[in-house]
Amino acid sequence: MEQAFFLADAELQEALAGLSAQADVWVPASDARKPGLVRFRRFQPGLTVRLDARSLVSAKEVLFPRSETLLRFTKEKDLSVPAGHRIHLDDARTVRPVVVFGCRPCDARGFLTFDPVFTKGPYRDPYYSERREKTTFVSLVCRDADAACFCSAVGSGPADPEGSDAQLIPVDGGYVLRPVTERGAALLEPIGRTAAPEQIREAQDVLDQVGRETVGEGSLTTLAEAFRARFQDPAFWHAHIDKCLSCGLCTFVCPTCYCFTITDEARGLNGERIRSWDACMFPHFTLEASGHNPRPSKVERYRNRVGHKFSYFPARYGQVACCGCGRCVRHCPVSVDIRAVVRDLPAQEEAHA
Amino acid sequence: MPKVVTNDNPYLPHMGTIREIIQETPNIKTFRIVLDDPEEMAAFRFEPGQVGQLSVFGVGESTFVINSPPTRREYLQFSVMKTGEVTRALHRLSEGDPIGVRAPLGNSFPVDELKGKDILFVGGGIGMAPLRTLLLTMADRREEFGDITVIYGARSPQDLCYRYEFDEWKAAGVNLILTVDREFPGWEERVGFVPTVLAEEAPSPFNRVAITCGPPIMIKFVLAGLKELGYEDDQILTTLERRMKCGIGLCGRCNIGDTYVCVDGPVFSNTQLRRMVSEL
Amino acid sequence: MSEKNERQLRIVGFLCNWCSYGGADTAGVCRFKQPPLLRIIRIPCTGRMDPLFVVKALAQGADGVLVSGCHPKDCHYAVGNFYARRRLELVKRFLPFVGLDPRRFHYTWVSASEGQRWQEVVTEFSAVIQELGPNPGIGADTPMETAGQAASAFA
Amino acid sequence: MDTLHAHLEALFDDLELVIGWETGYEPLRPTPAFLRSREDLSRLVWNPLCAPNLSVYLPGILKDAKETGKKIGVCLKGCDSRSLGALVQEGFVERERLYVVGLPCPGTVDPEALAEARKSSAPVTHVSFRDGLLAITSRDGTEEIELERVLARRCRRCRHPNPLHADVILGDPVPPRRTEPSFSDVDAVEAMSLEERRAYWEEELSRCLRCYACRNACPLCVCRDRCLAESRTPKWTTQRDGVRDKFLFHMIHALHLAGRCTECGECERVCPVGIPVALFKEKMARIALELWDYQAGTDPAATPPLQTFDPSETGI
Repeated sequence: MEQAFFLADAELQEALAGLSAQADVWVPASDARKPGLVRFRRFQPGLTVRLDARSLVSAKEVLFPRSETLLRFTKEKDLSVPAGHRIHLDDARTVRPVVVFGCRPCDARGFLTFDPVFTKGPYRDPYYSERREKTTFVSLVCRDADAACFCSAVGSGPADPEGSDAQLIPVDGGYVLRPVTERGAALLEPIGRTAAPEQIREAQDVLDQVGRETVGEGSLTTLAEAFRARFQDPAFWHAHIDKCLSCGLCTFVCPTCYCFTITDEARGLNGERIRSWDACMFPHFTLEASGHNPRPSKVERYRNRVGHKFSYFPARYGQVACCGCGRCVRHCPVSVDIRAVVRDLPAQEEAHA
Repeated sequence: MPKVVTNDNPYLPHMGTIREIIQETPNIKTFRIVLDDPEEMAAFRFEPGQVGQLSVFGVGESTFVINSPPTRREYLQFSVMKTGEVTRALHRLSEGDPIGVRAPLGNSFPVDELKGKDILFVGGGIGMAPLRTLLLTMADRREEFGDITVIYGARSPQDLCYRYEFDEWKAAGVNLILTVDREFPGWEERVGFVPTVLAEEAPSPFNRVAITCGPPIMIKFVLAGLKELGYEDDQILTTLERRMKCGIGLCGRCNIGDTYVCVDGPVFSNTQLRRMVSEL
Repeated sequence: MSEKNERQLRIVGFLCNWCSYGGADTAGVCRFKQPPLLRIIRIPCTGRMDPLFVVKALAQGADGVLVSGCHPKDCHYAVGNFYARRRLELVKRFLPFVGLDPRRFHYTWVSASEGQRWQEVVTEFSAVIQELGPNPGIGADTPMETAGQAASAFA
Repeated sequence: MDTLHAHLEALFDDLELVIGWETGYEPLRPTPAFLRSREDLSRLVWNPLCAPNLSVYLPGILKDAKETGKKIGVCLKGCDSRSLGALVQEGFVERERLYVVGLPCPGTVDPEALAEARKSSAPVTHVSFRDGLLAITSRDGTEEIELERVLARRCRRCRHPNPLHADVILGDPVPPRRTEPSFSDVDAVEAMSLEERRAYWEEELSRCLRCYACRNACPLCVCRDRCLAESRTPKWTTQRDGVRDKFLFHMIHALHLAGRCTECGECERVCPVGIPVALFKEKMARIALELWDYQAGTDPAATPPLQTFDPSETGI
C-alpha cells in the first residue's frame, strides 16, 4: 500500500459534505422511521450514514435508475406538413459527477456486469455510459458476511478491489482510504490526511485477513455446460422452483440484473419515452402481442434467470453475471436459493435436495 | 429548448412521414415511409432482412422487417398486422402522419452466399414480408440467381399480401405458386396448406436454398417437409420473432439462450436454430 | 400557490346511462342552472363502477367525484346498483384512511325524470367542492396532470 | 414434529405430494417445501419461523396436478387456513382434493425484531422452540429469546391461531391472543389528521420498488399472470417512479381484496422495504366487519359481501 489516507469516524460527515460540493454522493443510510432499513441515498448533512450495515437494494439505481426518461416528445403545430403538426424529439440530458461511498465490494463489482453490455456495444447505451464515466466507487472492505453472502463463489471476495476506485478499510478510530484507480486517488486526496505508517500497517493486516476469507462455498463460475445439460429437465426445475412466487424482488435488489422495459407515458402526442426496471420473472416480460409467451411459467422464467447469469452471459461476455451479494437469497419471500440451484446443476438426477 | 439530435443515441428515432398506406388484408396494412431529412433518406443503407422499430409516440415502439428491397430506395416499406397495442395504433395512422423509425437493426439474409443458387421461398400470411425484401432484391439482380420459386399461402385469397405485384414478380421470372387453405369462389390457384403444396411441388434441394417465414405451426411442418425433400439444415433459412423493446441487445427479453434475436437475428439458418436451447 | 387556487375546479361525474344521465339531460333541457364544475362520463350502469375509478380520479387530482345511478330497486338491469352501493360505500369509508378527503366523493341516485333533483345534487356537491378548494391528489412529485386529464383517463 | 412426520408417513400412499416447510439456507429461514416422496418427509420442519402462507400455492398446484385420485397434502397455520377458506368460498380450490393438516400456531417471528433481539449476529446453525422460547444457536453459543418479544405484527392481532377447515389438527390448541377483532394499528393511522395520513402514506409508499412481492405472496391475488396493475390497455399505472403510480398499484391490490382479505399479513411480511401494506387490507376488513358483519375465510359456505347484495339494507 504505497499511498493511503486516513479518515476519522468523527470526520465522516464533514468529508461527505465536502465531496457533495462537486458530486452527488450516494451512501448507505437508514430512514428515521425504519432504522433497520438501509438503502443508498443522496448524502445531505444530518443523514444517518450506515457504513456498518449491508444495504437492502444495491447501488444499482445510482447508474441505472428505476425509471428514467430516454426522450421527450412534443407535438408542434406546423401547417406546412400534411398532418398539420410535427413531433419534436428531445433527448437532452445532464450528467452530474457521482460518488458511491461506502458500498460493499459486491456492489461496485456488480457494475462489471453492466459495463460490457451497456458501454461496449454493438450499441453503446449513452445514458448509462455517460453516468458511468463520471462515477467513482469507494467500497468498504466487508467484514460481516451473512449466511446468504457468496462473493467468493463467483470469483470475488470481501476485499475485492475490482470495480472499485478506492477502498475503505476499517481501522482503529476510522478508515484508511486506499486508492485503487487514479480517479480514486484524485477523489481521496482532498478528504483525508495522509495515513500514518502504523495505520497503513493495520489496514494492510485487515486487508490481508479479510482477503483470505472465503465467503460462500465452492465455485459457481464454470457451470455453463451443466446448465445446458439441465435445460430440459423439468423435474430439476420444478424441484427447485415450485415454491417461487414469480415476483420481481430478486431482480430488483440484484446489483447485476439490468433488464428493462421501454414505455411511452403520455397524454396524446406529448410525453416521455421512459426506461424502467423490468424483471425476467414477470409474465409480461416476454409475452407477445399474439398471446404467445416463450417463457409462459415461472419454471421457464427462473430457468432463464439462472441461465442468463451462469451460462448465457458467460458465453457472450466471458464472466458470470453475478457478484455474490446474496440479496436475492436474503430477501426472497420464500427463500429461493440460487446458489443451491446452480450448485445442483451438474449433479445426477437424485440430488435435488 | 435544448438542441438535441445527437447521432450517438441508438434510442433516438429518426422522424419520418407516412407517404402511403396500403390495406393489404382485413388486418394487415403496409406503410411506405420517407425519412424527413432528405440527406438522411439518401444516405440510408440496409441489407435485406434487417428490421426497424416504428414509433407511435405516446403508445410505443414495435419491430417490423423492412420489406422493401435495398435496391429500391424512394421509401422504406413495413407491413403491419393488427395484433397488439402498438400495431393497433399504427393502423389508426393516416398518410402524411409523422412516425418514428429506428433502423436498420439486426442481421440480414446472406445475399452474396445465395448468388448462383436456386432459391425456394415458402411463406405464409404476413410471413411473406421478410421474404419480399429478398425476393425483390433478387428480382432486381435477377441474373445473379438461378431458379426462384415462391410458395405463398394464406387462409383465404383476401389474406394474401402484395396481390397487386404478383404479376411483377412473375414478369421477373419468379415461379409463383399461390395457395389458400380451402376452396373459394373464383379462386383458380392451388388449394391446401403450404406444407402440403410444398410436398406436391417437391423442389429439388440440389444447389438450392429454402427461405421460409410464417406462423409457427406452418414453419414446423415446412421444416419437416424440407427435411423430407432432402434439404440440409444449412440450406434452410428462416426469420424469428420475439417480443422486443430496445432492439439493440440490451433489454434482455428477446434471447433464446445466449442468442439475442434483435442483434444476432432475425435471420437464422436451421443449423443455428438446432444449436439453440429449445425455448421457442 | 396562487396558480393552484386559480385552477378551475373539476368534478368527475360517473352517470348511469339509464337514469342519471337522463336526469342530467332533463335538467339541461329544462334549463335548470347548474354550476360548471362537472365533467360527465356515461357508464352503462352504476354496477360498472369500479371503486378504483374513484380512487384514481382523486389520486390524480380531480377535485370531486360524483357517482349517480338509478334509485335502488329501479335499476335497468334489476340489481346493478345494489352491487354498486356496497362498493361505493366501502370506498367512501376507505378514502380517509389513505389521506383522501371523503367529502370529495359523493354517490347518489337520480332518475331520468328528476331534473330538479339533479340540479340540487350538482349544486350542493359543487358547493362542497368549492368550499374544499383544489385537491392535492397523491404524489405531487409525479408530473402533475390536471383534473381534466384525470377525467380523460377514463375516456 | 414427530407427530407431523408420523402422521404424514402413515398417510403418504394416499397423497400426491405434501406442501410444508423445510429448513432454508439457514435455520432461521424455513422455506416452502414440495415433498413428493416418502423420504422427503424427513425434511419437514414446523416452528415459529415457518412464516410463508402455503395456501398461496393451492390454486396453481391443483390446476397443474394430474388426476391421480390422490389428494394433495398441505400444512396450514391458523391464518393460512382462513385463506384456504376464502379460496374455497370463491371456487378457486376444491376442498375435497386436499388433505389439510392444521397446525395450531404460537405466532410467527418478525425477522427484523429477531435480529435486534439477538446479541450475536453470527450465522445461525440451529433453532429450536419450546414453551414460548426460541433457542438460537450460532458459533457465539445459544441464546434464548421469548417468542412474544419478536412476534410479527400480524400475529399480535391474531384471533385464529387454531386452523379452521382442517382434516386433522396436530398439536395442542393455542389460546388466541385476541378474542375480538383488533384494529389498533389502523386506529393509530386514523388518529392522524387527513393531511398527516396522506403524508404518511406518501412517504411509506415512496420506498415501494414495485417488485410486486406483496401481490404475488397474496393467496387471494388470484389473477396471477393477468394482473390489472401491469395491463397497458386499459392502463392503470405508468412505469414512472413517482408515488402516485405506487399508490395506485397498492390501491388496486387493496380494493381487489375488499371483503376477501383474510388478514394473513403475507403482503407486509414479504415487503423488502418495510411498507405496512397490510394496513390497507386491515382497514378493508374492518369496513366489511362494520357494514356486513363479515370475516373472510371463516365460513366456506358464505358469499363474499361484494359478490352479493341485500335489497333491504339501508344506510348505504
